[in-house]
Amino acid sequence: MSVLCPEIPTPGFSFENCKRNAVLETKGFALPKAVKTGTTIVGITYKDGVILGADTRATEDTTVADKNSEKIHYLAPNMYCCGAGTAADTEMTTQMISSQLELHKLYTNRVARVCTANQLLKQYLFRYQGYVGAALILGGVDVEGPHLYMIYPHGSSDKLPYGTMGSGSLAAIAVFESRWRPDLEEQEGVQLVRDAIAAGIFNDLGSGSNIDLCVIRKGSVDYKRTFDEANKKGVKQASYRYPRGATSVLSTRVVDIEEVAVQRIEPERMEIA
Amino acid sequence: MPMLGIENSIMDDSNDWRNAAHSTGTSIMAAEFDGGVIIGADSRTTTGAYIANRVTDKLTKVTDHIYCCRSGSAADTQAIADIVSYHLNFHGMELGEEPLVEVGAAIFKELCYNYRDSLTAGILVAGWDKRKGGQIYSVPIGGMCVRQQVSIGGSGSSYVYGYVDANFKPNMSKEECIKFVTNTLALAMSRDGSSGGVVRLGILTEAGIERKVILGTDLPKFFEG
Amino acid sequence: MSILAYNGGAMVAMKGENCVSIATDRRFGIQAQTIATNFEKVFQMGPHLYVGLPGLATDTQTVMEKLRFRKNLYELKENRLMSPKVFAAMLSNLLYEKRFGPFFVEPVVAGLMPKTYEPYICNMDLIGCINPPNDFVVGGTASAQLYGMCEALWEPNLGPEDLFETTSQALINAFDRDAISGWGATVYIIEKDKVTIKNLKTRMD
Amino acid sequence: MFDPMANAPPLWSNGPTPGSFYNFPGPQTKPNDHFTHSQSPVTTATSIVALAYDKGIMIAGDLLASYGSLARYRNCPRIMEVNDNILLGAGGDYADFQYVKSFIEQKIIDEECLDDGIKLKPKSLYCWLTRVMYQRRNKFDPLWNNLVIGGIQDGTPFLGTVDKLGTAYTDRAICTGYGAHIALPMIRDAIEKKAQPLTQAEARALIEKSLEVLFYRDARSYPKYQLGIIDQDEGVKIEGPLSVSQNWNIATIIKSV
Amino acid sequence: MFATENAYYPDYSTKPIQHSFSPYADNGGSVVAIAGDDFVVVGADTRLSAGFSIYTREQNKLFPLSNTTVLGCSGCWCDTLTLTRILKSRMQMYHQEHNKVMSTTACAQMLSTMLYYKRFFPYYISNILVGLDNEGKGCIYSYDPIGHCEKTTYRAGGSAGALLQPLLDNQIGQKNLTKVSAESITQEKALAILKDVFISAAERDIYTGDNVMINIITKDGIKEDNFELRKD
Amino acid sequence: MSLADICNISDYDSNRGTKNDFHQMCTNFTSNMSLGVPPFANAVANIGNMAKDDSGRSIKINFDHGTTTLGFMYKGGVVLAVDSRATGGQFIGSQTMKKIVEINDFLLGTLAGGAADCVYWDRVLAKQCRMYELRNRERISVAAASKLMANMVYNYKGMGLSMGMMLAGWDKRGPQLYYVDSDGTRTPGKVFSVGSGSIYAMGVLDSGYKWDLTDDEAYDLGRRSIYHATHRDAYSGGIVRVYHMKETGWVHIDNNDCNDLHYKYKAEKEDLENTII
Repeated sequence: MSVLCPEIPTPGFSFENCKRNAVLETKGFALPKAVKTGTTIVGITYKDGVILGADTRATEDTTVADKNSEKIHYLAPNMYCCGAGTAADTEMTTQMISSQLELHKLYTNRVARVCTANQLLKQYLFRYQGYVGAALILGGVDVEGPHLYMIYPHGSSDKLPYGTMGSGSLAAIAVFESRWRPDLEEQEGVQLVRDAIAAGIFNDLGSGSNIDLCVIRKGSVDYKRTFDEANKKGVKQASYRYPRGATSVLSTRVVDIEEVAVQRIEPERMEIA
Repeated sequence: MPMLGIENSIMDDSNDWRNAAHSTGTSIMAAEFDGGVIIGADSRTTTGAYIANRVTDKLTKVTDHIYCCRSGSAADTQAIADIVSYHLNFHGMELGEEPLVEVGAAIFKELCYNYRDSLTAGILVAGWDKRKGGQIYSVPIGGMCVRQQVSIGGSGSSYVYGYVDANFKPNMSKEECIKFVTNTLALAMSRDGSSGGVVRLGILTEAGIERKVILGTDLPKFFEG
Repeated sequence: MSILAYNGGAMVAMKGENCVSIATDRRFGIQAQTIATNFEKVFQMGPHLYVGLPGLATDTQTVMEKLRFRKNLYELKENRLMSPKVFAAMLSNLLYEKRFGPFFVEPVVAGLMPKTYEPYICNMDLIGCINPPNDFVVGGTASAQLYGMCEALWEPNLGPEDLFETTSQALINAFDRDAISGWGATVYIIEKDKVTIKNLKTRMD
Repeated sequence: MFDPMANAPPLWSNGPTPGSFYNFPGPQTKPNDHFTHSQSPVTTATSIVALAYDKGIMIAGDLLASYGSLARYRNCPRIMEVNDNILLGAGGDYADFQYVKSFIEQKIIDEECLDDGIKLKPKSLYCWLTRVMYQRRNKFDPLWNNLVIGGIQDGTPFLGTVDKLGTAYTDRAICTGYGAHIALPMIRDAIEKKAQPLTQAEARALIEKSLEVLFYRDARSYPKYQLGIIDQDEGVKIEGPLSVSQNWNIATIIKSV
Repeated sequence: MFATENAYYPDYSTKPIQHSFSPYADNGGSVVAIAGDDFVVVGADTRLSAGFSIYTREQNKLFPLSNTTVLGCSGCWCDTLTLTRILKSRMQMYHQEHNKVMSTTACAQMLSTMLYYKRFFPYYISNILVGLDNEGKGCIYSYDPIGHCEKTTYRAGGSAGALLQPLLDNQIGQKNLTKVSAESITQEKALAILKDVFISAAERDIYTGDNVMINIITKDGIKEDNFELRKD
Repeated sequence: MSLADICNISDYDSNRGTKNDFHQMCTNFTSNMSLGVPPFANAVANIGNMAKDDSGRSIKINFDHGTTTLGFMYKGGVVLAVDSRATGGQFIGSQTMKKIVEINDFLLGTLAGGAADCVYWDRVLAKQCRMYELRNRERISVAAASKLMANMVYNYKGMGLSMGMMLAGWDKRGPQLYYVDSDGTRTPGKVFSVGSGSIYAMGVLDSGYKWDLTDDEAYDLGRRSIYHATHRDAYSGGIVRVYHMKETGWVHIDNNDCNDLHYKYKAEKEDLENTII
């Protein structure tokens, strides 16, 4: 690679900044934390399929970074996956596995099985030994019926009829432990999942905002984004619109835009002096 | 870099589930009897003091006649079991006959030894083959491998070594041995906070495996003071 | 002290009716010392597309160069403009590539989608987790203050003039309570047919 | 340039350094630096679950004292009848609980000796324990306990808690340890769903269910517990040891991964 | 049974976990106060929390010290309990010794001195003392943990302090506005802004929520009010 | 006689040590110089290191601190100029802090460093000075006052106090200016600038300082120096306050918002450039 001609990036992680960042840390500059999904995510199996649920709050330290974050990720037409942990990790991991599953489907010409997705996910996570911080609940329906897997960041997984993860998992598991039973009807299952997420939202400060649900049956999926708005923003007493000219301006420049297909950026002239 | 859902130091006991790794603090055991081996395990998986899974199956199939009991890091042992299963089944196909238990144990040992610094895995390999009948190999952390007539492992095992020494007899009948394994595990589970739940058993004989579950409420009771 | 605060800087982007705004402060400091008050942190990436890169100044510039390179390559290959959404995805991937040794920038993207001219804004954390809300995004060292301001001030369907006032007031008042950002501000209001760039009169201490 | 140490020294000790970030009272760079203290909990008890119902208070706690992960002592009661008006439940270090217990008993004896016909009230005990815990915290020698105080004061149920720092608050339902994460959400939900206060039977059912779930999910819990009830009509009583009901049927539908 | 002890797998060590003791807890909460010509309003949320869990949703964090003085506290709750208790008894002693109620200004100075006593092991509290001064005007004193005190006319403190302060600067202090109105703030406007800033805070600060307790202090005494916030 | 007397229980609480809680918690009411002793060694390092509480929340104890101050003697007396920003961590806690403490009519103290530290000890000093006046029927000399201050804070040396202050006054020997800091340093001088912005202020101050300044020039020099410090230093800002210590006591000259000063000086500079061209 030449400095003058930057290379086209190779796939995979790049570690070129690691050394610099480690040095910075030793100099007393704390490395920032990435956005976490403090999260309550849950999943259950019911009579005909799987129901996944998630709250929608993403936190950065103690502030809410995203009030309506989407935590139920698409994997394949018959499979979805809830993610907790470092937000970017769950997003990217599921995206990557999703594309692998799509390829798998094209190679084999049949619907991918849930256990395949489980194996792909856990092997990927195990490779990074917990450094990719994704805790996942994988749910789907395949030829063998409904399946639900809990996948932990270090790369272990459990197959269970119901389970919860994230910081609100304890509040949510209490709901399942006291009310789950085999052969739930869909309506009961949806209510149960809603209540479990609500328990997380109201009792765990890392979880909040709305409830997302995803019902996966054989042959059909019902993704209910904002199934329930557990908390509404308070109604403001006044409007804080400013009169025009409230802000003092030093200078103004207006750039008109013409319709252009591609804007060419002129190369900067090389300094040769 | 952000440490991945693992906060640094959190001191309160009731918050330790946030940072601890997922592990099978466990009671596992295997015992030879007349005609095969019996393997058994509790069903608790913990992160800190939180029970992440109360009905775990720690008896993992490797081949039809070889099973392993896992203790230690759930991720490590699951990955090892997957890899060994792959190798052993491949080996079986090449040979055209059921692989030997000894071979299975050797592969476990090889992996555990080579990656001893990065793995936390204590495994009991048990199975039945035509040449030596029922066998048990213990592959503890560090990656040694030794054949034993009866073997226990996991965090709960330290409470029941005495019981095992006092009560194990070679060539027990199947019923006797089931009772012995159940009692041992029940005793370990009642003393070890990291073990508990139900007892899962597997009886490996020439015919393959026979699985049993003894629910938490049906476990034998001992003195509780 | 977080390394993201080493040079200081605050940024905000808001959605309006058929327009978006992105505003930034102008300070470049080294820790508590103000070096310059005309530092660029918002860059034009297309006629309707702007990206702000608050954080460590060295990474601001590196990431900007890398982005420009990739964006130009895309435009050469595809012979069409990059939409804000695609741009955000590209930026996200660029950052996630460095998952284990990240760039210390928390980008803010603002723009109008080509053809529909629908407003698009998003921000992401330093490893590229995209957050595309339908009201406003913030970044930089005064983000707590900005969150408080924007939550109260933002309302739907602001026209370009109102959007300018709201964005400017949110930014100025927020960084007036942050020691290491401020020293002037620039606001970009992006509309279908023009971009208005205004420099604001602010406190310089 | 990134090295603050390479810059000039501070203008005076603990003062600002020109051009550098200044954090007063001190740099917060080492996240792990905590005070270490010789005392730390050794033999510990887990959650306490307590709630107020229409006519009284119910406090439950299991009988186990763990030594690390070893279930060491399985008959350690930790619900205490202070007088016929007050119940005290404790989680955390068992030795510290015994110390607290002994001096509460001493206090009761002292009061009896005064013979003035005035009984210790729950709020007074709650307030006094708050002071004791806070003073020990100030000496960096905390009593490693979560105390839950329940009783009847002036005809209404009172329920309060104090932790090892002296953080004290009252509420209709209080759970400590893992109970705060697992049982409290269930109890809060039940209380909020019902407009009127719970009856004794409902409260008991709720506590039984909470302890069952706690037993499933807390590795330091035990299926035998004591239940302390203080009721306006029935007075104070401690029941037990009672058994937690269990259901392990889902174990049979799990198959290996 | 493992011979070695692995820090990652505490299950395999029967020894109790070694704890280190931190004397502080952050129990969250925010306080906002706005003063006018003849009144002062102060509000505090009622959520008491620790870590990621909520201790109680109904904790009043406003402490009336006299008919014209109210203290709002957020931060370490055990310190707050102690501080307010000492403060109240000091007020009582003053009353008994001087046969008059301590004025807000005197109380403000006393609080500062009391906080400074713990200079080397500070109370971890963000205090806002409000009341009516000797002329009956609303006044607000805000403190840092060791007792640096400043008199203002509006102030936000606690976990969402940084979120709310700029908004008050702008809306009440009329900072950075070209057209400034000379009118002083009315009680209705103060209350409306107070509510709105809490609504904003509850959206973004996870430690602020549940309910807001408001005290309105006028020459007629203290009036209480409250309104609901989001509960998540 | 109650049972308690027979049993010889005089105060049943005494053996558990909760007695006199609130007297113990504010002994500095009566004895100003006795502060609470922390139950741990090395208070300065340890308080800063309490980064997390037991449930994992970060503990951010931030004390307000303020910064740029300057003072110089010239033929007309002593001029003190200060900014008015108080910062807690990165957050600007106040833009209107008063960094000059009027100890009495002939004594002014400036404060830089920990705001609470400076204000408290200035207050104690004010009391001591008043006591001195009552005892000796004359005003305390600035030298003596500064020595008192230095001695008081020296008792707490190494415990984490942070203060850099100037004491300006006018006594029998004429105008006086002393610098005292929390290390126990006490030194008289003509020109001081204290605080994190002091290096910037010092640059302007030195280039414009001479003994024969007129009053207005002196005020402007002080104002300008502080303004330039506020522009460069993140921890300084707000209002520039100028005080003048005269033979007749101190006079508060004026307060100027940095914002106005900036645009005023900028306009002046532009005018100047235009005239040169």
